[in-house]
Amino acid sequence: MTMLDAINRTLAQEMARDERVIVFGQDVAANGGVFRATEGLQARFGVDRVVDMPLAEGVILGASVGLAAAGMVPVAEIQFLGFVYQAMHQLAGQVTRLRYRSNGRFDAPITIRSPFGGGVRTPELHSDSLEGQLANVAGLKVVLPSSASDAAGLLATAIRDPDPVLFLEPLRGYRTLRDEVPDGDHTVPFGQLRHVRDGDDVVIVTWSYMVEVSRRAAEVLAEEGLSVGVVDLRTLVPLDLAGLAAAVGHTGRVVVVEEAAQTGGFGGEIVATVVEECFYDLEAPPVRVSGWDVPYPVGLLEDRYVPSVERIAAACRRVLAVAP
Amino acid sequence: MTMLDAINRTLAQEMARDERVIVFGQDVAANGGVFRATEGLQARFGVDRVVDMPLAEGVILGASVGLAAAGMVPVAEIQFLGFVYQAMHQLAGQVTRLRYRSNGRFDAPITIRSPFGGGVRTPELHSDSLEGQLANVAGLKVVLPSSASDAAGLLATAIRDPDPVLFLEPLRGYRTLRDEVPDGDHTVPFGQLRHVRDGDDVVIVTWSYMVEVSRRAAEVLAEEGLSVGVVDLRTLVPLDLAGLAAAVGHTGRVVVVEEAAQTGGFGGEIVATVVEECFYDLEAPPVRVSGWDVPYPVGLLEDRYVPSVERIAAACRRVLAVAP
Amino acid sequence: MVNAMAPPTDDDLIDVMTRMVAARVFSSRLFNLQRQGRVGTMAPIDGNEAAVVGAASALDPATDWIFPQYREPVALGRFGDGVIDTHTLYLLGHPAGGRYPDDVNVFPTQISLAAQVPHAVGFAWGLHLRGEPGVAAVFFGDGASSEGDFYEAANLAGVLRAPVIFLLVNNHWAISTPVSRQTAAASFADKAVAAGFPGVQVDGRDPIAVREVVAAARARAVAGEGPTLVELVTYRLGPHTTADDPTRYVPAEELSAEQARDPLATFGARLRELGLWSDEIDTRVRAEALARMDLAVDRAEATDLGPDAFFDHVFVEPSQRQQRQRDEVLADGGARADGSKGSTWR
Amino acid sequence: MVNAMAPPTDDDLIDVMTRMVAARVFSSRLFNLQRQGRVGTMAPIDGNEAAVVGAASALDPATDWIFPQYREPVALGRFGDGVIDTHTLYLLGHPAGGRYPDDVNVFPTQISLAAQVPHAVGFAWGLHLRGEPGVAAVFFGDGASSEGDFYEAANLAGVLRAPVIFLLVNNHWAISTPVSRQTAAASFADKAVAAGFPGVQVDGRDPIAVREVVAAARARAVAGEGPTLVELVTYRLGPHTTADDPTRYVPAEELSAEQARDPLATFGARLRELGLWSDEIDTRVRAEALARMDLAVDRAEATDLGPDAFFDHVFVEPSQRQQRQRDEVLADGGARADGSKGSTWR
Ligand SMILES: Cc1ncc(C[n+]2csc(CCOP(=O)(O)OP(=O)(O)O)c2C)c(N)n1
Ligand SMILES: Cc1ncc(C[n+]2csc(CCOP(=O)(O)OP(=O)(O)O)c2C)c(N)n1
Ligand SMILES: [Mg+2]
Ligand SMILES: [Mg+2]
Repeated sequence: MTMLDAINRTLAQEMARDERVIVFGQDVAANGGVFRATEGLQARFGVDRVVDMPLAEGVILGASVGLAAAGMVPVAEIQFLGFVYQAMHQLAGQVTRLRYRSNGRFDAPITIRSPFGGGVRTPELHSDSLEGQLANVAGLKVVLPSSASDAAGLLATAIRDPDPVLFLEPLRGYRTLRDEVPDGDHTVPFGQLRHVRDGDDVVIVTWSYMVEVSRRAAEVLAEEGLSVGVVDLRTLVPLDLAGLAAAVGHTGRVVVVEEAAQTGGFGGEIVATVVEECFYDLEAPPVRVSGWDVPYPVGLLEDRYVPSVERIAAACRRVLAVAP
Repeated sequence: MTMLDAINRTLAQEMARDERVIVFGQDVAANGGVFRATEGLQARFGVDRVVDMPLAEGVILGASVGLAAAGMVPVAEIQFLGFVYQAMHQLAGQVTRLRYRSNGRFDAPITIRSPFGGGVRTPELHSDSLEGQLANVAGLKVVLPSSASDAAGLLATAIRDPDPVLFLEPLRGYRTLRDEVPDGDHTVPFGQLRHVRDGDDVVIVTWSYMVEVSRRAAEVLAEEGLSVGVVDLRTLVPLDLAGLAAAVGHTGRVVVVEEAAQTGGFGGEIVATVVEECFYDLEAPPVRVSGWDVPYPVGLLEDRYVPSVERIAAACRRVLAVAP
Repeated sequence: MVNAMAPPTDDDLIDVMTRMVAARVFSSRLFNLQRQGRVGTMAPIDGNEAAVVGAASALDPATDWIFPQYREPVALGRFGDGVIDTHTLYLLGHPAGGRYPDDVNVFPTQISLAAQVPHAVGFAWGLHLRGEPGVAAVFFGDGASSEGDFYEAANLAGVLRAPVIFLLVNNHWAISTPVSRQTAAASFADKAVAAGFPGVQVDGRDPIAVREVVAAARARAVAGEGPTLVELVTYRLGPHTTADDPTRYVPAEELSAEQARDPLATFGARLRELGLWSDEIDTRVRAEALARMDLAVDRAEATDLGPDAFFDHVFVEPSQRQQRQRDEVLADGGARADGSKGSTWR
Repeated sequence: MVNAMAPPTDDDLIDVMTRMVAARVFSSRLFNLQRQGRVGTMAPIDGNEAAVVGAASALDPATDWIFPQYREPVALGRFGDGVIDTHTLYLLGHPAGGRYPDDVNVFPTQISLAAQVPHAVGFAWGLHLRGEPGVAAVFFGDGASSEGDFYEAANLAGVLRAPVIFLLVNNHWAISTPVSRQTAAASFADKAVAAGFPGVQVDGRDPIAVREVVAAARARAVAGEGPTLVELVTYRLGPHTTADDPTRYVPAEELSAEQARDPLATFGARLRELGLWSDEIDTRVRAEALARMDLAVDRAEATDLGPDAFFDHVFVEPSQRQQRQRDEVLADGGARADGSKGSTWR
């Protein structure tokens, strides 16, 4: 099934499993969400559990804090990640600090779903990759599936998790990423990366839709006789330190790929972590492939902004050209 | 003079130099700012140019966009950096994109001053170091002086700069950092780091108040016979790539110090940049010293959160213990 | 409300109707171009024409400034013939689409809801500080009115008595969210009470009623009496955007009742009664609008675009890193994202 | 407003006065402790006692919840004797200061202005969904009312008809910013118009008037009739906080006129007239409050604190990296920031 269907099905399953789960956001009810991720939920679970909110991201996340403290399990939708900025004070100052501020009195089992990422010609602010900025917000788990199966399993884990989880859905992958999703109670733990493709010469470390683009780059390189691994981090927080060290240790060469602007993006964190965890395994300096240091561009320019198969492949060749 | 006096004097000088400069924020007028950074400005420049705003950070930065487009030179104050979250949509979505969105029609000569950083027992959210998150916002220059002289020179540059500048003032340094400030038209260019202390064994790369703590750590280590350099980046965006490579190249060993939480902080960017710029000069893996991955803590715990002389010195010793 | 503007002449009435028809034609044509994959997602104007054209007709394009949301630009021709060219570039996804001609007092299209409201207030404040004569007029929707940005900006405008007009277009929907889920306030005009200045509700389907109310608001602003909130009440007759399927949520009876009140039809009928409009005029105006739209598309598609254009206007002086990145883009020539799709346009 | 609560008995009146006096005593003592460096920055309550105690007296501590800003906790003893212990820990900078006892329905102190308002609305919504009987009552200042959070939350509460009471304490100042620069609205109560529910202004210096208005608001909320905004009008008689110098901006005549209306004095005089208060009672109440405050300080200073406590409640299960960091803190033992200063306290 598609990633979108996987998300929709998981939301329904979790709502059926736990009656404290409440889904709300902009246009999630009758409209089923602008991408149909919440399609059919209001009809099935009623107007009290699937709720269209007034158009204000701040109070969507702000109300989550109160709902959680009152014993509900909020699953909030931010229609596009770029508009989480409107709610940044509630996300970074409140949602992520409810347990901390109350010294453990209140749980914050809040899931925030939001689509993001480029490649589909949106107007501005709809495509921005903000995960690097948000991963620095202590108290927030940052989860980014790259397959339908992971979307289902990670979303179930997110909703059941007692802590705030930002669950980021790649716009480009909603209908294009398709794979089998296990039936029944399928969960995927946080903090365990996924080996998407094995390879001995270089490993690409990435997440979300860039996993797909990197996989294609690895295939292109395979035709040139190069053995390229692809690792999907799945969750940036918590980060799978041991898994990352093992993956990079295996090849000694690593390319880190992300969509966000380079400066201050999470790619820097990955390189720094790699250097900390396995400096002596490195046979070449790690290379980052990312967006440029500009705001996410308008439609006609985005193909030159989002990392492409060609740029990723070129980076791998560059890393491989370095003598050990 | 103190850093606070340097800031106050520079604001007055720039207001006198350019009548388009307007200073506004919370409590900046009669009260002269809660730290007295804007003391005396309203009396001297009048009620139209030094303005107390209603208590809403969003519209403080949002109005800056309109003021700039109308030909003014806004100098906005956010009373504490933690409350810039309330205005994040205007900062990251609007202020930093005015020129970009208008394809060059409107300049955005907006300076946003804000105190931040720990060590003075504030309530929560007053001490948070958010520069790593904000440096990933393309279109924003991020400037962090660590001396009175730099505060004066960098602030003058910021106000005259045609682009948005986030000017971050270390709470702990307002009255404790004192040094001579040149008379007359004193500016310090962006993108040029400062060698605070020369050293041949290891270099500490840092910014803002951590420069002072690192300097003390270097002095402690000097007593042990170790030669430790300290470099103040001054501006994270633009970053002095060449200066950084030269400084690290000289010692081959580097410790990066910042106050923010480790994961996703700007320290990761620095390590990644160092690795990109001078991997083969490295004699040991770079080490980060930072806050922990928790929200900035309450007063009784902050001394165990903010990097200390001891932790920085220990990190330097660790880096030096590695055989080349 | 005082009569702040001379009653409309016949020419004024014809001009308003002409612009309303042109707006609909532009919008419909762009809608079809989106369907053909030649422009990106767009938000049709159907139902808002009278509100936008009527409001613009009360403003002075030489001194006043308009801060649009995203639905209005097709109807802002009074502020400059080039508006439609820029808007077409915007929908193409060309960076020049954010820059109206230098003599056109229109701010770039805003997609982040209500974010333009504080800009308008700041701009009005700046006009006042610089002793310039104009006013700032900011359009935003019933949905956008729920954002903190609107309230914060209105509150500031009240304190500063800034020369700004808040043009709240209540078209009854924010995508699929009806006004009943948007607010419990008795009216959107009432929200002005919270900021301490007048709020007026006007039939946004009647461009002349709108013109009068906005003219009065403008007169207040110019006289230093401060802001006004004008709620322009109308109904969204089309989908939210080309990506929307309103049959999922708009009650069919409600829509057909509203279609009978289509401002184009009702105002057109009025002008016909006055002998100012006819089938011939209508046909000619539509043909001219279509030709103008085609010209805008041709111009837009012919507008140059460097592969590295996104570096042009981030900073005045690019950073060292941006410079390197730019070199990489230029060296790279034509690398495309994942090879799976080209430009939307064509 | 209907009379939603029985008129206060003599005992009620004495209880209210007792809590008002205790609040002032707690606050003054904490102020002095800050001056001695034993607690951190604090915001004295002087002038707000009647507003806070009066409002709390209309609520049911067993079912209702209070969402405070930062100035109220010294006056919330009705919600639990332990409130002052927690608040003292808060001012000491101890993490336990964010956790009121489990049987005390008070949310942690909020320092990010107005951020608690959406929490209260979400909480009230949750109470309703879970079929629980209480209401949420949220305190915030005239300054905080300018934040988008307040308006967005009020608007949502109106749409949901959530059982919430907005307690806007207008003490005429937000640090140095007077209400005249905060809003042009005719009153703060008027801001409720924007959200479609009643707004009431009440003399916040008269605890019984406050009690009646809040009781009526509570009755509405419980009856499912939705929210009420109550503007509690009073005047800040002290500095904003221990870090503030109000002589820079508070007009001296204004302050002395207001001092004559000090709620402690005026309500005290009323009770004396009724024979319910006397110098002896006053002395005893003050002495008891002082003793209670000293106990709170002793308890707070004796409260354990691990060097790694900040890792306790970020995530339920710490991440691998947090675990390593925690180990480093524990291995490190007692490393202090820059060695230049110890704890504020002592
Ligand atoms: C801050 C923000 N949140 C969400 C969106 C997504 N969105 C785009 S249009 C829209 C509805 C807007 O409704 P309204 O303001 O009434 O304007 P209308 O479309 O009716 O003209 C939404 C939710 C957005 N663009 N910006
Ligand atoms: C979001 C935010 N912005 C700024 C501040 C700094 N600040 C603390 S108190 C205060 C004034 C608050 O005034 P008001 O809401 O009237 O409450 P009062 O202090 O009068 O009780 C300000 C500006 C803050 N704490 N939070
Ligand atoms: Mg609408
Ligand atoms: Mg106040």
